[in-house]
Amino acid sequence: MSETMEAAAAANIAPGAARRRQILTKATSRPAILVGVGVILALLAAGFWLPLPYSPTAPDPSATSLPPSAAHWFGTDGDGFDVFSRTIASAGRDLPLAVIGTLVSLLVGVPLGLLVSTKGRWPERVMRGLDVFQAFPLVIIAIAIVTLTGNKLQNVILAVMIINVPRFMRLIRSEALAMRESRFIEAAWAAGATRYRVLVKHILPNVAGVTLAQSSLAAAQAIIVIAALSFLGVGVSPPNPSWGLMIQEGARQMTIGQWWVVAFPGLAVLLTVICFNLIADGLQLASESD
Amino acid sequence: MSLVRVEGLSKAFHRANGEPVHAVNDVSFAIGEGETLALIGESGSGKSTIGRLLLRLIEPDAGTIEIDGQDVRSLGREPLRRMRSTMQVVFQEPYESLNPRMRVGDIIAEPLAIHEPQLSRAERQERVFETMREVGLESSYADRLPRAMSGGQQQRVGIARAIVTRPKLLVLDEPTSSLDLSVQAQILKLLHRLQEQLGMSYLYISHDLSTVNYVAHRVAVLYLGQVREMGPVARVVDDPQDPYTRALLSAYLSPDPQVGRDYEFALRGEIPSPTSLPAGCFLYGRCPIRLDRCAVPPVPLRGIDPGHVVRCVRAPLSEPMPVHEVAR
Amino acid sequence: ADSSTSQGGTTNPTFVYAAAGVPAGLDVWKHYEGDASRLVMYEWASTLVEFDANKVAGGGCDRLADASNLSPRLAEKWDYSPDRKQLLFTLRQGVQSPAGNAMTAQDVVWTLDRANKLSNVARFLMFDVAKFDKTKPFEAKDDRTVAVNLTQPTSLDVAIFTYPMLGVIDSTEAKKNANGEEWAETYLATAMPNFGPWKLDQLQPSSQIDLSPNPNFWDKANRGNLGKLVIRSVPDASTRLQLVETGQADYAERLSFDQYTQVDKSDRAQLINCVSPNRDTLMLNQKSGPFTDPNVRKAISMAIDRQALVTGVYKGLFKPATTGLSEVYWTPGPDAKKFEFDPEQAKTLLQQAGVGNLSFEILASPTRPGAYAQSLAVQIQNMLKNVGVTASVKVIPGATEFSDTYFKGNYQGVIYLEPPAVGDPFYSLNLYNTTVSFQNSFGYNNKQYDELVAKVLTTAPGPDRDALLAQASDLIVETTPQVYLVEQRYLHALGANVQGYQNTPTGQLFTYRMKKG
Amino acid sequence: MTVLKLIGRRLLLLPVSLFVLITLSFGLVELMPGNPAVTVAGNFASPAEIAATEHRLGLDRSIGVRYVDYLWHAIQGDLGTSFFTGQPILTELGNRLPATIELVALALAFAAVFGLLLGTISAYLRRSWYDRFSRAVVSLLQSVPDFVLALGLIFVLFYLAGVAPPPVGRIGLGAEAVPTVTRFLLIDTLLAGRPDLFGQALWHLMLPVIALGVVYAAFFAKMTRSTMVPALNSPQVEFARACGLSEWQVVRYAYLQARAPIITYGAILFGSLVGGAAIVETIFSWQGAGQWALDSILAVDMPAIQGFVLATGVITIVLYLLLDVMIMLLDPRVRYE
Amino acid sequence: MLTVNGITTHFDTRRGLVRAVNDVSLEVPSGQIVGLVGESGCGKSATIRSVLGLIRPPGHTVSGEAIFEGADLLRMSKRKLRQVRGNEIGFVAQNPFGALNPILRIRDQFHNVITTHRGRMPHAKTRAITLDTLKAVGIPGPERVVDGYAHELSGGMAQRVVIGMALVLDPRLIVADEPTTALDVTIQRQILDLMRDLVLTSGRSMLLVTHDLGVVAQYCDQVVVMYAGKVVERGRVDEVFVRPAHPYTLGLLNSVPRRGAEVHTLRGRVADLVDYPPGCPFADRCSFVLEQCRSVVPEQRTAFDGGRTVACHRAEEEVSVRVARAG
Ligand SMILES: Nc1ncnc2c1ncn2[C@@H]1O[C@H](COP(=O)(O)OP(=O)(O)OP(=O)(O)O)[C@@H](O)[C@H]1O
Ligand SMILES: Nc1ncnc2c1ncn2[C@@H]1O[C@H](COP(=O)(O)OP(=O)(O)OP(=O)(O)O)[C@@H](O)[C@H]1O
Ligand SMILES: [Mg+2]
Ligand SMILES: [Mg+2]
Repeated sequence: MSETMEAAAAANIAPGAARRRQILTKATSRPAILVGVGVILALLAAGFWLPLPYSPTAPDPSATSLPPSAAHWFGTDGDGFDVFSRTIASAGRDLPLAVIGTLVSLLVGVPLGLLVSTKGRWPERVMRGLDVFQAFPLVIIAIAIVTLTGNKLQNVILAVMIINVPRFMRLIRSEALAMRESRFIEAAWAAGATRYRVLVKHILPNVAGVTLAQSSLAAAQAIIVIAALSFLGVGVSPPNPSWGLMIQEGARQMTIGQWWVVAFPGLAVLLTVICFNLIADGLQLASESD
Repeated sequence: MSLVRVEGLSKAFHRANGEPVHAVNDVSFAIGEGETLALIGESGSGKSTIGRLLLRLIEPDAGTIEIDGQDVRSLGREPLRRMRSTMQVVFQEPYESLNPRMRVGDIIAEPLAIHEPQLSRAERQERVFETMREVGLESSYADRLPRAMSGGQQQRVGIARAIVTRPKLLVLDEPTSSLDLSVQAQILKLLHRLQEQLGMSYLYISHDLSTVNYVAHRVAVLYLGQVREMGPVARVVDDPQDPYTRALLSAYLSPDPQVGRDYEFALRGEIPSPTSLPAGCFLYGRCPIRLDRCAVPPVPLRGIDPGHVVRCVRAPLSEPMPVHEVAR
Repeated sequence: ADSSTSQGGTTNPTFVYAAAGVPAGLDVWKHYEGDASRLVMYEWASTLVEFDANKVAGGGCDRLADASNLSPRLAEKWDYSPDRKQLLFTLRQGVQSPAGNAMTAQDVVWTLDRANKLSNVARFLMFDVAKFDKTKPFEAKDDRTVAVNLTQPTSLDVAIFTYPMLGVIDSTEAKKNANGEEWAETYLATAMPNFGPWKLDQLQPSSQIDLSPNPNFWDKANRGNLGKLVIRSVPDASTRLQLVETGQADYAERLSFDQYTQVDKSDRAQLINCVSPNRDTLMLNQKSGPFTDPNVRKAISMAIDRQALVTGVYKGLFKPATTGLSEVYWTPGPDAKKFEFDPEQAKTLLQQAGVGNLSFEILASPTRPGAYAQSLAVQIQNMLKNVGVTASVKVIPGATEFSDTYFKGNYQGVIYLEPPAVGDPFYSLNLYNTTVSFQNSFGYNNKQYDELVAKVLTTAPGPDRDALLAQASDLIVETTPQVYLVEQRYLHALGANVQGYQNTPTGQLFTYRMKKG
Repeated sequence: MTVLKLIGRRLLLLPVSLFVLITLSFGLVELMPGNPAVTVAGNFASPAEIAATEHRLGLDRSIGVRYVDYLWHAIQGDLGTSFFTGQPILTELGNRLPATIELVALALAFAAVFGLLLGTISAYLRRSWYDRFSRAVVSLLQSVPDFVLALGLIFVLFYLAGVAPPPVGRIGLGAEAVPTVTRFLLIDTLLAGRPDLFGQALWHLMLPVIALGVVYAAFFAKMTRSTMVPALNSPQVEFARACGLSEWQVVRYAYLQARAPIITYGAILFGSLVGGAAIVETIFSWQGAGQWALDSILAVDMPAIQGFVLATGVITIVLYLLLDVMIMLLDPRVRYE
Repeated sequence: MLTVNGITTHFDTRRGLVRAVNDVSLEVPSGQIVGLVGESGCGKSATIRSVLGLIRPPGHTVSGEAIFEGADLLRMSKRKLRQVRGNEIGFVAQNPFGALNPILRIRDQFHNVITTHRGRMPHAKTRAITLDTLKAVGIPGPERVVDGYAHELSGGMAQRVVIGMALVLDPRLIVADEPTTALDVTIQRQILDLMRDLVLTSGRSMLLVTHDLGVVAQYCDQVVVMYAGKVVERGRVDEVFVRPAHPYTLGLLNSVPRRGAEVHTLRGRVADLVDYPPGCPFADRCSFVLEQCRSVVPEQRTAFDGGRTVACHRAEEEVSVRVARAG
C-alpha cells in the first residue's frame, strides 16, 4: 500500500484565489459581522453624503423645541436645530473619529506590543510601567487632556489612544508570548528565520484575528469615550453636532417632556456600539473557529 | 567519520522561583553519516532538550557540539543561522508545528526563502513540489492551510519543510507519538525511505521502544538527563545490561496475547524530581538490584562490549533478560 | 420638602434650596468658588447696609434700587466726617451672633481688615471702586463706631457695603478658634460665625449646607417662618426643575430658559422675573485686527437681531439691550441713541471699512454667562453669516481656562456677562469699558468716555448724574466698546407657596424673610 | 512560595510603584496647559495679583523644583491643598472617596450577582434558546453607555413614573445629617441607629447602581459564560458527574475552576470604575471622587487632579496586590509554585 | 452485567451532524475485563459517555439501551442515574490532573462523593474511609495525601487517587477511559496491574478503553474493536488478536513496527463522521473491498464459533488471507 494513495482520498482542492475568496465569504457569511459592518457603513455614508433636510449647523430660531413631525422627523431642539439632520451629521464626525482613533491606536499599539513581546528584562520593565500607567483613571486623564489642551480633533484621537494603546500592547504581548512558546515558532527558529521574519511572518498574522476583534471593541469603546467627552462639553466645537453633545443638551430638555432631543442621539450611540460589538463578537468567533 | 559529536553536554533550566531543573547531565554521543541514533526515555528524561541543544535552539551550560566538523557552540548568530540549512527538526505535534495562517506551500518554502534567497519563484516552487512528491503529498496540497489536512499529512508537511534544504542531520522529536498506529506506520516508512534516498543522519527521539526497533541503528537510553545505556539496537534491546533499560523493556506490552508477560522487572516508586538529583546512581532509590556502593558517586558509563556502554556497576548482569517478541 | 417640628411644638417649614453647586469651604475671602460661594454668601446677610427695594417703584422688580436707596442693617446710621476724609458707621445695638457674642466695632474692623488682606474682590471694591485710604482704611472709634478713612469721597462709599463680602464676621468666635492663625482661615473654611439670620448646622463640603435660624438674630420682625434652610447641590438643571415642580425643593436656581417657561406654567411653582443690571455681551478684541475700527464693531452690532436672540435663545424672558447703559439705571429720553438692527447698513459699513470676508472666532463658555452661551454664539454666527461675516465658535468648558483667555485678551470675540457686584451705573460704566479697568481686556480706549465716567463717580444721584448717564449711553451706542446684546433679568423658580421675594440689584433671595405655607 | 512571602515581596515593590505613580501623576498633570492662578486669584485680580498668586502657589518655580517639593510632601503624606477651595487634598479625598467606593462597590456587587447568574445559566444551558436570548440581551446591555442608561433611567423611573428618587445625591433633600464616622453613608446611618435613613440611602443608590451595574453585569455575564463553558465541559466536571455528584455540586466544581479570572476581572473593574464612574456621579450629583475630578479639571486645580490620579492609582495598585493574595489563597496551585 | 444494545450518539456541530457512535452493542460479563480499542476519534469515549448518560448538548444519544443489572441506564430518571454513577459504576478518567478538582483537598473531594451517595456524615468518618481506600490503591503515606491537593501528587499517585475515588463506594462495574495514556511507561504497568487485581479479587467487571493494543492483549478478556463509530469486531482477546476476522483489526495489528520487518500500513484516512459513507465505513481503506461494501452496511455476524461477531461482508473468507500473510 503506497502512502501517496492517501492523497487520492483528499478531494476538492481549491486553488489560492478561490480559497481566499472562500475565507472572505466565510467572514462575511457571519450575519453578525455583516449586519454590524453594514449599519456602520450606512451610518458613515449617511453622515457624509446623505442630503439632509436641514442644515445641521444652522439653527432655525423660529422652530425651536418642536416634537417629531413630518417636517422634522426627529423634532427640533431648543436652539431650533433639526434633530434628524444633526443625528445623521454626527455620524460623519463621531464615527471617523472613533475609527481613526482606533486605527492610530493600532498603528502605535501593535508595533509596541510586538516590541515588548519577548521575555527579556526590558520588556518586563516596560510592562510593569504599563501596569502603573493603567492603574490610573485613564478616562479621567483623557478628559483632562482634551479639556486642557483644547477641543481639537487630534486631542480626541489622543484621548482614544491613551485608553487603547496600552490595551493593544497587552493583548499583543500576551498573545505573542504564548505563541512564542509554540512549536511552529520554534520550527521557524530552527529553520534559521531572523527575528524580524518571526515577528512579521509568523506572530503578526496569528495575532491579527484577536487584534481585529479587539479593535472593534476598541472602536465601540471609542464611540462611548467620544460621546462622553462631548457630553461633558469637551471635544467638540459648536455648532458642529456630536451625539454626546446632543445627549447633554437633550438631557436638559428631558424634564420638560422633550424626550426626542436626547432619545435619537442616544439610540444612535447605542446602535453604533452594538454594531461594533457585533463585529467584535463575530470576528472573535471567526478567529477561534479558524 | 561521525557527522555529530557531542561531548559532556549539560543543561539546567531555572524555574520562576529559581530552582534549577537539571534536564540534561553530562551527555556524550556521536552519530555517523547516514546513521540513526535513537534517544529513548520516559517523559521528562531530557530527550527533547538534547534535541534542542543539538540544534542550538537553546544554549547548553556545558559541553561541546560538533556537527560536520564545525564547533556549533562557537558560531555567532549569523553563521549559525546559515548553518541551520544543514540541520533540521521535525516535532511531535504535527499541527502545532505548522503556522496555522500559512499555506502548506509557503511553509515548505520557508527554509528555501531563508537560505537560498537567490532562487526564482519558479525554481522555488519546483523545489517545493519536488519535496512534496518525495514525502508523498500531491502538489495540489500546496494551497491548503494545515488545518484542512489530516494528522499524517500534516506530519508529512513538517518533514517536507525539514528536508527541503537537504540537511545532513534531522532531529526527529517523537514524530509519530501523537499519531494513530496506522498513520504512524506510514510515517515510519517514509522516514526510512528518505534516509536511504538522501543519506541523512537522524537523531530519533522516542519513548516507544517498538518504533525505535524499526528505525534506529543505535540507541541511547536516557534517565533523568543521563545516558544509562548506549549501543547497537540489537544489543541493547536483546540483552539490556542496565536495570533501567530492563524495566523499560519489561513495561512494553506485546499486542500478541500469546506472548506472556511473566517476566517482570519492575522499578519501585516513581522518577525523582530533576530539581534535586540523587547523589550516586540516579536509579538508586528505585533499583531492585542495587548495592550499597551505588549511592556513592561517581557512577560513570562503562564499555562492556565494543560500542556498547552501560552505567550500572553490576553490568554485565548475570541473569539474562528473556527475549521478547518485541526484539524480533 | 417636609416640615420639621421644632421643640416647642410649632411647625416651622424647611426651605430646600436646589443649588447648581455648593462650595467646599465657606471662607469666600480666601477661596471664592464662584457661583457656589456667592449663593452662600448671600444668605449670610451680615452686611452693614442693604439696598432697599421698598424705596423704588414696583417693589424693585421693574426698577433697581441704587446708591440713593440704602437702608441700615448692622449699621444703624452713617455719615461723613466734617472734613469728608472719614466715613463713620454707627453700629446697631443688641446684635448677636448665634454663639451669643455681641457685635462691636472690633468685629467690623477685623472683618474688613481681613477682607482687605485676603480678597481681591474686596480690595477692588474698597480701593478701585470707592477710594478708601490704603494705608489704614478702618479704625474703631469706640465700641459702636467704625471709621473708614477715605482719600476721596465717592457716590459708592456706602453702597459697596451692601456687598456680602464686606459683611461682618463674629471675630470673637473666629479668634477663639484661630489656633494661632492671624485670620483664622482654617476655622472659617468650615464655620460661619456672623451676625446674620442663620446658624450653620452642618456643612457637607460641595454637597449640602444645613442652616437653622440664629436664635439671637436682631431683625426678628422681618423674619419669615422658616425653621430650616437646606442648600443642596443638584448640578443637573432638569433635576432642579423637577424638584421644584414636585415640591421637593422650594427654590431651583440656574435653570434653562425653556425650563423657566415651564416653571411659569406650573401650578406648584412660580416664576419671578425682575430687572437686573446684568447684561450679556459680545466682546470684540480691538487691540489689533479688524475690530480696531469702530465701524466694524458697529457693523457687527447692527448685524445682530437682538429681538430674535431674545425669542430664540431666551424664550422671551429677557429684553433686548436697547441703549448703551442699561435702562434699569435710568430712563432714556426720546432722543437717546438706540442699538439698531440693520444688516444692509452693516454690510455697507463693512465694505467701507474694507474688511470683506471678515472671519473671526467667538469663544463661549458654559461657565459664563451660562449653558446657553453656545446657543447664543451659534445664533450670532448665523446672523453674521447674513452680512458676509464668518464666525466660528469655540467652547471653553472650564472657568479657569476661560478667565485666563479672557484676561490675557487671547480672543477675537467672546460671549461675556457683566454682573456688577454693586448695582450702580457708575460701577457698570467703570468696570468694563474704562481704560483703567482690568476687565477691559478687549482694549477699548476712549478718553471722552473715561472722563465722563470719572464725573459720574463724584456726582451724587440726581438729575446731574442722569444727564451724564445719557451722554455715556449715547457714546457707547456710537463707539461700540463692546456689543451689548441682552438685558438679563433675575429669574427665580420658587415653590408656589413661598412668598416674600424682593428684588435687589444683586438679585439675592434673602431667604430668611420668606414665608412658606 | 507562601502568601506572606508574596505579600512581603509585593510590599517591597510598593514604594517603587508609588514613586512611579507619584512621578507619573505629577508629570501628567504638569504637562497639561492652563494657568490655575487666574481662577485662584479670582475675577477681580489685576495682573500683579495674578503674579502674586502664582508666587504664592509656587507656580513660578521651575518644574524640577516643584517636582522635588511635591515628591517630598507626598512622601510625608501631604498632597497639598486645592488651589480652588483651599482644602487639603487628603481631606477632600476623605470626603469624596467613600461616596465613590460605596457606589462602585454596590454597582460591582450588583453586576457580579447578575452577571454571574446570567453567565452561569447561559453556560449551563449552552446553545439552548435561553442561551441565545440571554446572549443577545447581554450584547445589547453591554452596548449601552452608562451615562446614556443613567439618563434613560432617570427619565423613565423618576420623571415619568416617579418611582425612583430624584438624582440629587446620596440621600434625600430634607434628610437629617447623621454623624460622619466612616463616611460610608450606609454604615454611618446604621451606626447612628437610623434604619430609615439607611433605607433612604439605599434607595438613592438604586439608579446609579443600576446605571453602572447593568453594563458591567453584561461584561460579567460574558466573562462568566466564556470561562464557565470550558469549565463545564472540562474532564473534571465530567468526572464529577461520573461520580454521581448532583448538578448543583457539578456547577460548583466548574465555578471553582473558573472563578480566578472572574475575580480578577472584578478587581480590574473596581479599579477602573473608581475613576470611570465620574460621569454617572455627575449625573446623580453623587459628590464622589470622580465628579470632584471632573470639576477639578475644569478648574485646572492641579493638586486636586494630581491627588485624584494618585489616589486612584494607589487604590488600584493595592487592589491588585490584594487580588494576587486572594487568588493565591483561593487557588492552591498558585500557592504551591 | 452491562449489556449495551444499539447505542447511537450524534453531535450537532457547526460542521454538521457528527455521527460519533453508530449502533454500538457490547457486553461486559461479570468478572471480566473488556477492552474497547480503536484509533483516535472512532467514538470510544463517546460510547462510554453515552452509557453513563454523560453526553451533553450539542450531543444526543438518539437510540439504544444500556442494561445494567436489569435496568436501562438511558431511560432511568436523572436522579436514579446519579445514584448509579459513582455508586454502582465507578469511572476512571484518562488524565488524573484533569479529573481531580485542583481547588479542593483530596479528602473533600472524597467527602463530596461519599456523602452524595451515603448521606450526610461527619468529615472524620469520610476521611477514615478515604484513608482505607487510598491504602487499597497502594498509595504510600495516605495521611499526607488526603489533606493535600491534586497538583502535589505525581502522575501515578494522582491516577491512583482517581481510581480510589472510582472504587470508594465499591461499585460493581468500573469504566476506565484510557487510564494510563497520560502516564509514564514504567508507571503504566503498575497502574494496570493494580486495576486488574482490584477487578479480579472482588468479582467486579471493567470496561477498559484504550488505543494501545498491547494493553488489550495483556490485560483484557474480551475486546471490542471500533472503527468510525461502529463496532467492527468483538470477541475473546486471544481469538481476535490471533485470528482477526475484520480487515481493520488485521491492519491495526500489522501496523505495529518490528525490527527488520516491513511495516504494513493502512492506506487512506479514517472515514469522515459527518459525511458518513453509505456502506461499510472501512471500505475506502480495505484491501478486500467488494462492490457491495460501498453501498450495503455490513451486518454484525457471528464469525467462527467462539462467540465472535464481525461486521464484514467477507468475514468468513478472511482467515485464509490472514494465514497467507502470516505465512
Ligand atoms: N523551558 C523549560 N523551562 C523549564 N524546564 C524545562 C524547560 N524545558 C524542559 N524543562 C524540563 O526539563 C526536563 C526535561 O524535559 P524534556 O522536554 O527534554 O523531556 P522529554 O524527555 O522530551 O519529555 P517528553 O517525553 O515529555 O517530551 C523536564 O523536567 C522539563 O520539565
Ligand atoms: N462535545 C462534542 N462535540 C462535537 N463533537 C464531539 C464531541 N465529543 C466528541 N465528538 C466527536 O465524536 C467523535 C468521537 O469522539 P470520541 O471522543 O468518542 O473519540 P475517542 O475514540 O475517544 O478518541 P480518542 O482516542 O482521541 O479519545 C469525534 O469525531 C469527535 O470529534
Ligand atoms: Mg519531549
Ligand atoms: Mg477518548
